Amino acid sequence: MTPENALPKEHYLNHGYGWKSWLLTTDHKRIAWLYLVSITLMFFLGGFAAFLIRLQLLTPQGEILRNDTYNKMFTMHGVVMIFFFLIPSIPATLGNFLVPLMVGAKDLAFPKINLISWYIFIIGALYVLWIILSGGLETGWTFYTPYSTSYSTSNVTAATLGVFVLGFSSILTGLNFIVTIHKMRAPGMTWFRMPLLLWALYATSLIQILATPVLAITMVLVAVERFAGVGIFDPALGGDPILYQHMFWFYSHPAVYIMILPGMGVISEVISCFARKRVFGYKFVAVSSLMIAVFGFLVWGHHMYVSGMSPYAGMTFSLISYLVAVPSAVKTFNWTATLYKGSVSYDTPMLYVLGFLGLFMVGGLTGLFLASMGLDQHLHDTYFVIAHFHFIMVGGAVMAYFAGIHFWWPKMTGRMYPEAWGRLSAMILFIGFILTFFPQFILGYMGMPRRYSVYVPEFQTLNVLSTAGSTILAVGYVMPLVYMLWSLKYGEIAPANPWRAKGLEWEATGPIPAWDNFPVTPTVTEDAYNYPQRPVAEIERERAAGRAEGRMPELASGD
Amino acid sequence: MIFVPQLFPEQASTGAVWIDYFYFFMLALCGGVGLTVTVFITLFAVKYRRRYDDEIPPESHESKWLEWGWTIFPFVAFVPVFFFSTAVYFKNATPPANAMEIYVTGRQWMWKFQHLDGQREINTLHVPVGKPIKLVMSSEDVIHSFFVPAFRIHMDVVPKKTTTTWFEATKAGEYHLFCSQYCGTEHANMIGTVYVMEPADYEKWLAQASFGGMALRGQNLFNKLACNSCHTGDAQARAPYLSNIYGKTIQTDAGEWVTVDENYIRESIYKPNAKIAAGYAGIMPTYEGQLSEEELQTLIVYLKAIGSGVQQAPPISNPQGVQPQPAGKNPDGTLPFKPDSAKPGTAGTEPAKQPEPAKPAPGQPAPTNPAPAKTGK
Amino acid sequence: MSSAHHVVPLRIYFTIFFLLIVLTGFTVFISKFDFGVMNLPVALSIAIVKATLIMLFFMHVKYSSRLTQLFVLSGFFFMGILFFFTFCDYLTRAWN
Amino acid sequence: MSAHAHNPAVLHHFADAEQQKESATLGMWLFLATEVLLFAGLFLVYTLFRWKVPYVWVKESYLLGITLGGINTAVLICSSLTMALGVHAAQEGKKKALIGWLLATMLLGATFLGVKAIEYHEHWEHHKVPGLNFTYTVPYDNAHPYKVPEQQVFHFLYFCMTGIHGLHMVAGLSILTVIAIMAYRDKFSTTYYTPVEMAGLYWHFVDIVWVFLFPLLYLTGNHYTGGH
Repeated sequence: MTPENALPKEHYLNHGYGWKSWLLTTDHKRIAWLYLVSITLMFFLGGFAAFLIRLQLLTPQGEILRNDTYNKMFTMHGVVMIFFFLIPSIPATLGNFLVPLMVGAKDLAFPKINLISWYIFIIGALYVLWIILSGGLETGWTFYTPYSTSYSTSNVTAATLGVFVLGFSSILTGLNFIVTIHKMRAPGMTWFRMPLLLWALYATSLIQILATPVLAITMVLVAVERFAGVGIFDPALGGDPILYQHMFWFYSHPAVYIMILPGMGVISEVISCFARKRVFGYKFVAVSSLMIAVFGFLVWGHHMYVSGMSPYAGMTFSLISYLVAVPSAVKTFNWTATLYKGSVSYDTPMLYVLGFLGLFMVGGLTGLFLASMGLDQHLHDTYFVIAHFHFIMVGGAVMAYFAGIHFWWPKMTGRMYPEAWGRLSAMILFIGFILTFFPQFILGYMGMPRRYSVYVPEFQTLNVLSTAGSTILAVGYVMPLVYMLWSLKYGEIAPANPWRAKGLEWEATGPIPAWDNFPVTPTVTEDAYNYPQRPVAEIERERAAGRAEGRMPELASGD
Repeated sequence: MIFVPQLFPEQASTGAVWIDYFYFFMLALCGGVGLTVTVFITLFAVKYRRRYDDEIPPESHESKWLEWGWTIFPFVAFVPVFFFSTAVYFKNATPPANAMEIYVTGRQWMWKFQHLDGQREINTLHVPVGKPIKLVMSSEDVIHSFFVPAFRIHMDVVPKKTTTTWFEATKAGEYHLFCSQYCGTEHANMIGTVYVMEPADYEKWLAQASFGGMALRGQNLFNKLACNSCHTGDAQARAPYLSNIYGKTIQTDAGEWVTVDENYIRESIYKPNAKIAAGYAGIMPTYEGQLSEEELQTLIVYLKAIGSGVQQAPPISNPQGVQPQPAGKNPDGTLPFKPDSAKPGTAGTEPAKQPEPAKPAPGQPAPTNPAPAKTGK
Repeated sequence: MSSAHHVVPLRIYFTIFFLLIVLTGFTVFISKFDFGVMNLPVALSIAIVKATLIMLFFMHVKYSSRLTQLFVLSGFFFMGILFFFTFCDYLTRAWN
Repeated sequence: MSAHAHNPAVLHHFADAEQQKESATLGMWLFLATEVLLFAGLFLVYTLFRWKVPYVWVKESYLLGITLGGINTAVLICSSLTMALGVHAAQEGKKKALIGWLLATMLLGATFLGVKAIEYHEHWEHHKVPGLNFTYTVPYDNAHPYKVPEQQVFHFLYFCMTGIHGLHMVAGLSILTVIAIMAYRDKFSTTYYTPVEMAGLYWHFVDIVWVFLFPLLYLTGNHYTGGH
């Protein structure tokens, strides 16, 4: 496995030492690391809150947290996981690392802006952490008015401004990606030769650029409204709380596609590598990302069926919500077809992908339940919604993120992680996940509302199951943290292309990219995922020969 | 019970039936699709597993037919599903005309109910089996959401607005009522109980405690606020005559046509100049901030009562002149409408057979939580 | 691409400036009259014409690449979506 | 690699000046698209309330008066012209003209902010600052004074919209200052003047926002004569 026993002399990690070389770097690969470290910390903070929530729900009367502490916990869980983990997760870490490598460029179009966006992120993160530590926030991550504008006594004003600031980090990252993908592609890298991760990130960036500012201005209005006592959203002062919901979901629905689209891109990369096949229906998968991004803007009202919104508007949103499921379904079908007649291995990233396929499908299909106005009458704001959301976000986006981190880890660090541990943690995560979240579908249909710190006794059994699952899940998340850290120092030195994957990022210098990625700008001459294929005629010949000699055609993997 | 968890909620309303049908339809459809794809994934992953390290898979070809097929097919297939789901919604959306109204106020962190007959309850709601109930809801502070899983109904309760939902219970019993829209510290404790009772039990419960009907309280308030000094019905009246106005479509001074419904009445009391009835000057002061949500609801009920073909109370010089009347008694001449408990719709008892009025003196706050009559559980 | 070095003749700048001033005067003048519900559309149409002039000539969109033009439109397109669907709700609601 | 070694203005990760310029232009337009959506939120709130309570909008807008707003509109349009002329001068490599037009633009921008400050002061005097010293306009048509909360919402929106626009103006002035200093230090040439162009795009965009704010905020009540 190891052609060389040492890392190259010069690579991006040892290009400079000392904090300045990291904190003032404009190298996209180092900025990816800055993000990786920050969001990992945030992930475990949000995870800690989630774990406390599950412990509280072990018993109907909740022995652990007081009600308002519980409310602060789920708010922290939501805010941290969504704004500080899921939204930057794949774009800001893997995206930052890979976009220039994949298009064959030396860096993103605006390296300084890239660094600024991390600083905005970290300032927002520290600020929100400070808010949480100094009294907390208990409005829920949705900041629904008029609770947030007039009734909550927690740090809403500060938190909304924190989210406002954070938005610009996301916007700047998206802007950088779009320009890079448009203008910095290496010669020969046409649109339909781009890896699907780039298509996905491009679509994601569109949403980041066009939706985030609406959230930003909404948050400003909430903050100023609290400060000035004026009612844009508070009906007691002449405002309209449903207007808030429109503006909030105009961002926050497309935002779920910010979280899942890059995950879908990662899945396409990994599945084609470990099936050694071009992604089936490449063009459909590519264009479906754009379709999701655009149609994702038209469905926000399905969060508002029971808010008092006009049922006719609800109908429109419902119909489009059904249709927005089509591109996701197309992707799933194509991934499945990619496995057909492939050469499927079960390395860690692929185990995560298989987990993703199952969980994402459940999440997506249950989304159809919620797209229905009739059923939403019953399921709205119940644990069914929680389960659906977590199947997509944790079962989908986080699984994809883990798949991606394991897949590109050799390139990012020059070292391999311990494979056996990787497979074990992937399986533990899958089992823990199902046990945690599947019971919540049933709880939801039985009518357990979300954001309840205490509940009626008949919901207990399923809640106990769910909490039990969450402990398994927690183990599954801590394991990669430990062995990945371990591998940084003790991991085997990775070969330049351990998975024999296709793509410019694997062709960059050696096991770990140099400071400026490509000594000579590469020229692309082939389609993405151009894995070697054996002509059918050759297989037929071998078979015939095999039959003639009376042995089984073992070598041929297809039939 | 603890070891055999309940996995399906009680089905106790007419609307629940259709929602459950659709739910099972979706389970079958999505379950079918999901299982099929899972089987394919597993099959491919196992069958085409990598046999040796240098394995090269055979040539593959893409099929345009397949691609367009599985793009267009779900696209087309979703349309009937959408129509089914929307049909379920609209089937459940409109309350029948004979629905009995109950007024609901949500506030941090309790549910308050006012029955037309005058009963008021907190966190308990008594309703009869087999009678459509229309809930007219509003909130005093933040957004709440009225959620009864057994009835499969769910509607946000919005401050300063009236939203409605309805159900017809099919089974006597006790059912949970949850607030499902996060509303603050005690959100999880904003739980009530709906007692669905056999009509006879319900009648008994009704009789236990009653005051002047809700409309009567509204009338008192109407007089107390001296609304009748302008809404006189004279030729020189400075404001429109309100009798018989509910449900009508009237023209505003801007030339628009509006229907006089709960929200228009609310708006006219809080923002009199928003839509002024044609022919009148915008001289009415606002009552924003002067009325509690429950008081406003009594005014709405009063205007609705005098909208159903009966005469508006004549102006009374002394606004305090009218005292609350016990329900069930036919009021004297100052009250030109029938208390709603006497409506024939209420579970088939005739007004004459109304039991005697309850003990509490008029004007005293609502009796709460009378012992529930025997329930189905 | 030609967009990079396109120099717009000064005459065009002054013409546009003149048009902008005239349109401003016109919108002030016309706002004196009450067209009822048409007040907003009238004022907005004039503003849109002015904004289009500025974008096309002052901001060189007329001479820019298709890609730039596409992104210029996309901002307004998604703004349109925000307005369209929000008003889909408000205009079909029984209450406001 | 070596193709652009002569041109110090081309950053190392770009292949050539053309690519760098196109990237900058596209990036700027994407940023402006973001800005469009940022203001879209405010315009949505504005439109919705105007639709709900048109009478409040007309009567409160009437209170703003159009003189100062009108002057400011003219000032901004002039500044757009001078900015466009500045970019033109940069394209032709006329350093003095460029600095001159930039200074003229900044002067006009500062004038705008000054007039805005006078207006804000007037609103303060008239007790029209929401949250700080707001007094409701008493009778519209009758002798019964009462509160219409949307009155305050109008002025709140007015301050939000013009305030955020004003912040953009301040940012624009800072950018122009930097550009002017760069021009003074001979950073630009006929082949490299991208920063001037980008600053111009930004400035024109801020102008466009005002083109909408002026009729929406000031002219809405211009036909109002005080009667019903």
